[in-house]
Amino acid sequence: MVESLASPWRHDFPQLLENPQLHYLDSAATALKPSAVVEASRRVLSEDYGPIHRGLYPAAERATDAYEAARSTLHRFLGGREDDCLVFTRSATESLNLLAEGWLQSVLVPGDEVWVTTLEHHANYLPWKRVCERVGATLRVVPLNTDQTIDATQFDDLHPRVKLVAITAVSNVLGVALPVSEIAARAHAVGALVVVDAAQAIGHQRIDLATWGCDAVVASAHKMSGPTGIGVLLARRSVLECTEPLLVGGGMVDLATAEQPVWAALPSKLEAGSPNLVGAVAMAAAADYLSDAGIDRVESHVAALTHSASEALAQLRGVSVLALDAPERDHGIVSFNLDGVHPHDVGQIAGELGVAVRAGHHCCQPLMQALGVDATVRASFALYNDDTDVDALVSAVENVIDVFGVR
Amino acid sequence: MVESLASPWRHDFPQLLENPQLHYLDSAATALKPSAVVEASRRVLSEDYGPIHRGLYPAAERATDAYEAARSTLHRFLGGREDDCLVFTRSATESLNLLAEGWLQSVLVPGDEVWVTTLEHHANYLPWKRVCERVGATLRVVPLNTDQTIDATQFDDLHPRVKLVAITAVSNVLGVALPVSEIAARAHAVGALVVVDAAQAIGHQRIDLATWGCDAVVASAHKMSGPTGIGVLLARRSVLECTEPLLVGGGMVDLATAEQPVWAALPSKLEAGSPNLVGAVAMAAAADYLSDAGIDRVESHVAALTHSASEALAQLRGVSVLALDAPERDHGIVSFNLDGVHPHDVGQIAGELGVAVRAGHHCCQPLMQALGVDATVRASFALYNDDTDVDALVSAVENVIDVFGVR
Amino acid sequence: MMDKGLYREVLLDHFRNPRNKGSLEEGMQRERGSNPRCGDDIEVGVVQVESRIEQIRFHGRGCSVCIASASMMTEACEGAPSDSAISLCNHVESWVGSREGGTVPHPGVEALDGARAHAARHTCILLSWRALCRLLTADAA
Amino acid sequence: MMDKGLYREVLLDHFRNPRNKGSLEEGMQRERGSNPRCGDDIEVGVVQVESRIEQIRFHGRGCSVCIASASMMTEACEGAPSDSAISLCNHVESWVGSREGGTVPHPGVEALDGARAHAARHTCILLSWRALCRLLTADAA
Ligand SMILES: Cc1ncc(COP(=O)(O)O)c(C=O)c1O
Ligand SMILES: Cc1ncc(COP(=O)(O)O)c(C=O)c1O
Repeated sequence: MVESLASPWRHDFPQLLENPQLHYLDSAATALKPSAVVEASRRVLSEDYGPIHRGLYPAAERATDAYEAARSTLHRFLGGREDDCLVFTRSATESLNLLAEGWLQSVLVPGDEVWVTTLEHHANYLPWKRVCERVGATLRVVPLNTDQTIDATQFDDLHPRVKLVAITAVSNVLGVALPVSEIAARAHAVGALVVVDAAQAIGHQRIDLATWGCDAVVASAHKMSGPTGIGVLLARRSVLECTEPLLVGGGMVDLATAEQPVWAALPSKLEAGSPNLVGAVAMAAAADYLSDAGIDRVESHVAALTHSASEALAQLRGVSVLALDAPERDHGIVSFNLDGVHPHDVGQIAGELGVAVRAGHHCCQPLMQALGVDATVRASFALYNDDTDVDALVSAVENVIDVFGVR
Repeated sequence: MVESLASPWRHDFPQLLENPQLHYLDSAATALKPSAVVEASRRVLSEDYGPIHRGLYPAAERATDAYEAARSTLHRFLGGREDDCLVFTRSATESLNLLAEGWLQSVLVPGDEVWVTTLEHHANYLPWKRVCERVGATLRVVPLNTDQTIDATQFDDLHPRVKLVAITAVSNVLGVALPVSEIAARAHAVGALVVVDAAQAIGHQRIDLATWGCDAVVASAHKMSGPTGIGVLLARRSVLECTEPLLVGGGMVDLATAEQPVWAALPSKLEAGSPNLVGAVAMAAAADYLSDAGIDRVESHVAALTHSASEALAQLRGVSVLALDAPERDHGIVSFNLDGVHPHDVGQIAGELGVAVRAGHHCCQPLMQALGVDATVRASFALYNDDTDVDALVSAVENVIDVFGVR
Repeated sequence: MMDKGLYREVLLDHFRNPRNKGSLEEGMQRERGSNPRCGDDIEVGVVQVESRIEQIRFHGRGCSVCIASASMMTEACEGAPSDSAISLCNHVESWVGSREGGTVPHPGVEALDGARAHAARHTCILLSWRALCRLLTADAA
Repeated sequence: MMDKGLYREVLLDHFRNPRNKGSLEEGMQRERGSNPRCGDDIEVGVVQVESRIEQIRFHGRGCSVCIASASMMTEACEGAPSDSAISLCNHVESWVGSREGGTVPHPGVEALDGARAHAARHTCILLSWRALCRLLTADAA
């Protein structure tokens, strides 16, 4: 029985309607936007705009309400508990840096450890590395196991000196998912906190902080078909209470003239400067769009596409698909290499044929090193993709094979 | 001779067209958006969207070009020199924190000084204060002089231990402009760097880093009728070369696996994470809009409105307009207080009458302390305001005087 | 217009002629509430006798909403059992937080209905109530 | 399609059969160019005699554009006076940077025209040229 790979959501994406010849397979870098997000953004910019906080007139009150409603929407979308608090940041990257500089820095002592995995994005690696080095703590990188995944047993040796485990929900290179709950259980057993990088997972699977039992989750709007320039940090209030602000300035201080300034209550303390109203509203619109689409339906559509593409690519001469035999691997991403052809050349030729894929290290140099490659070609899928995109990808790679005479 | 206070630009602002009864006098908090900005934002979200940097297909190349074109537009708009470099940040607040944490922190030694003025916004005060305290340096706050302004002679005692002078171009409470070039000359004479906070000035007067002869300027898009969630730091390349990144992650590193990671070249080094394409393009559209309007025409329109409002308010029973006798005072802002009535009450009643003004400390607690008030009422003007707004403001204040029986 | 709005006569009257406002007497239990963001700063003082509020006063400065609310509070609580006063404080807190609907916690605070619609004024309304609540709760503990 | 695009036959030929590629000999002046972002890594070696490039070779790895460009470079520079080679490097740098238009710096690099239209490939094209330029300039100084 053949599963249908048509996308019921494709027509919601104006850029695809305008460019029927575009096969956009780079959603892991950044996702296209549905009309609902475009329209939400237009509306708040041109009709409902106003300043946030302490405004005493209707436009300001409406803006404040819209901003706080966006916060609640995203809190719910990410499975936040009552004692969690959602902070708007500029990106997943800022969210992770905020936790590293503001929280980790003050809890680590020399000799402590922080654990990450080999497949972390630079954003979930460099911030921790920098703080560990400053403090004299150890950053331990959990290696890939033989099927190119990470499994929970690799966290069996966690011990009480480990203060933090920071893991991605889904690898942005291999498309494999990590057993987040199991890892979290092991971490909590030794008293370590768990931060989940959901930047990659957020566009096509359920993020559920409560069920995962983790302490914090970060994500960016642009990867879930929301706007650029905004992200979130959703974390236990108790963690954020002892997080020093990365940015100081307006809005985050109650008493600036005191010798020791008195910071405002959460979440304001961690949101210095004029809040990003437009971004928050449009990000919430993206969450609503995905909820309406049905995140579980989206997940299985994306999984089916990923599976189909991996299988087809693996048949081609000279192609090696990464993590092909891994369980839990169809999370929207296929990375592969072609014998004797640099990924840049594959990406460029595919691009000339209207197939948008990415070639490079995908901000995962530690993983590239572990895999023994400089770069990979990555095709990534979102809810708006369908079987024509898979076919176009396969025939573009066939074309590269031709041009370069791969044997 | 009566100058016309009609606004030739009002009809470009959809929110005003939709709400003819709205008298928006809170542009110093955040400015309304012209259709050109709304449209630029719609277009990039729904037609020209793509990832930035190293994309090998047309949509990615167009996105990268658009992002870099926005950078050039803003570089020019702010009067950047050839050896300046423009970094996109999330806001003026982030720009200042980046300079404080990334640059100042590494150049200050105990006993050094940083000079700011009494009328700085918390964003141009707290970041420096925090770093000075950490390092054991002194933050000196130049006091207001008797006409409630700051003048260049107050910088006559600058000395070689002063490493930085951070001043606002225009006070967001008093609407007075500082003599930036004169202060910069004095600072440079002792070897101090000069950072200008143009957050408030940017909407209605020419920002010209080159003519000012300063070393860095910061601003936010939302105060110049651009989008929320994006700002800039334009600074000498030599300063940014020795600025450590505030955020580390993707895009800002050439070699992450090295013991000592190798940062990318400027500006990427200081732009960790997926760039804010939509914000950059829409911010550039705002700059283009202001340039097309003619920034000098905008400046005189706004000055005329400010002047007219101050004069009229000063006539009312119980009203005291701040800095009324200051020279260089009509830069879009009038702050005032009403005898025996809390600014909140003035703001609220005005709001109910359709006049949007702000009441509070305006993130300037040091200034409030110096003025001996807890808060002020602030009316602020932008290019879309006209004489009907001034009239509505005056009659709203008259109404408050009535309600509260001010004598 | 002003009649239906925030600034009803009752509220303005409490602001112009606040009840039980003035310096606190020696021996009163005191609690301060301050909001540096807008400069509101109030101190509440009570005398409790046999778990009843025998006397209650306040002093300080703030906007009309802040002063009127404190004034109404003193009227509503004077003579009340301390635990009823705590309940009232909590009820006012939730009634204000909900912005509209719900039952008015006490006839004497009905005039705050216009103000609670505005989230930006919640701190002004609640400053004195929260101070009183802290005072009575700490005392009961 | 491929004929007009980046991957013209000439370029592919230089990639498949790179000229002057192989290990560098003892005594050659060497300079490395590497771009960790895409893993391109090249080393250029020259022998200068009386300010002329007597011999030039390269080795390393990279994408087709990177390898083909290095190959073209060796052909264009072999036998050239060192200062002309520096000029050529600079001309290639600016020709590539401008993405379109301008005069082709040397007939032997014309096939790079399709690649220079793509900003993302500029580093690939220029890696070897920049290494050569550094080598010759350092030597001249
Ligand atoms: C003078 C001044 N500086 C800095 C800022 C901070 O700008 P933002 O909140 O956009 O970061 C503002 C506005 O809030 C301001 O008026
Ligand atoms: C797994 C993962 N983590 C973090 C990030 C960083 O996200 P951003 O660049 O939006 O901050 C990305 C995407 O670039 C990612 O794929």
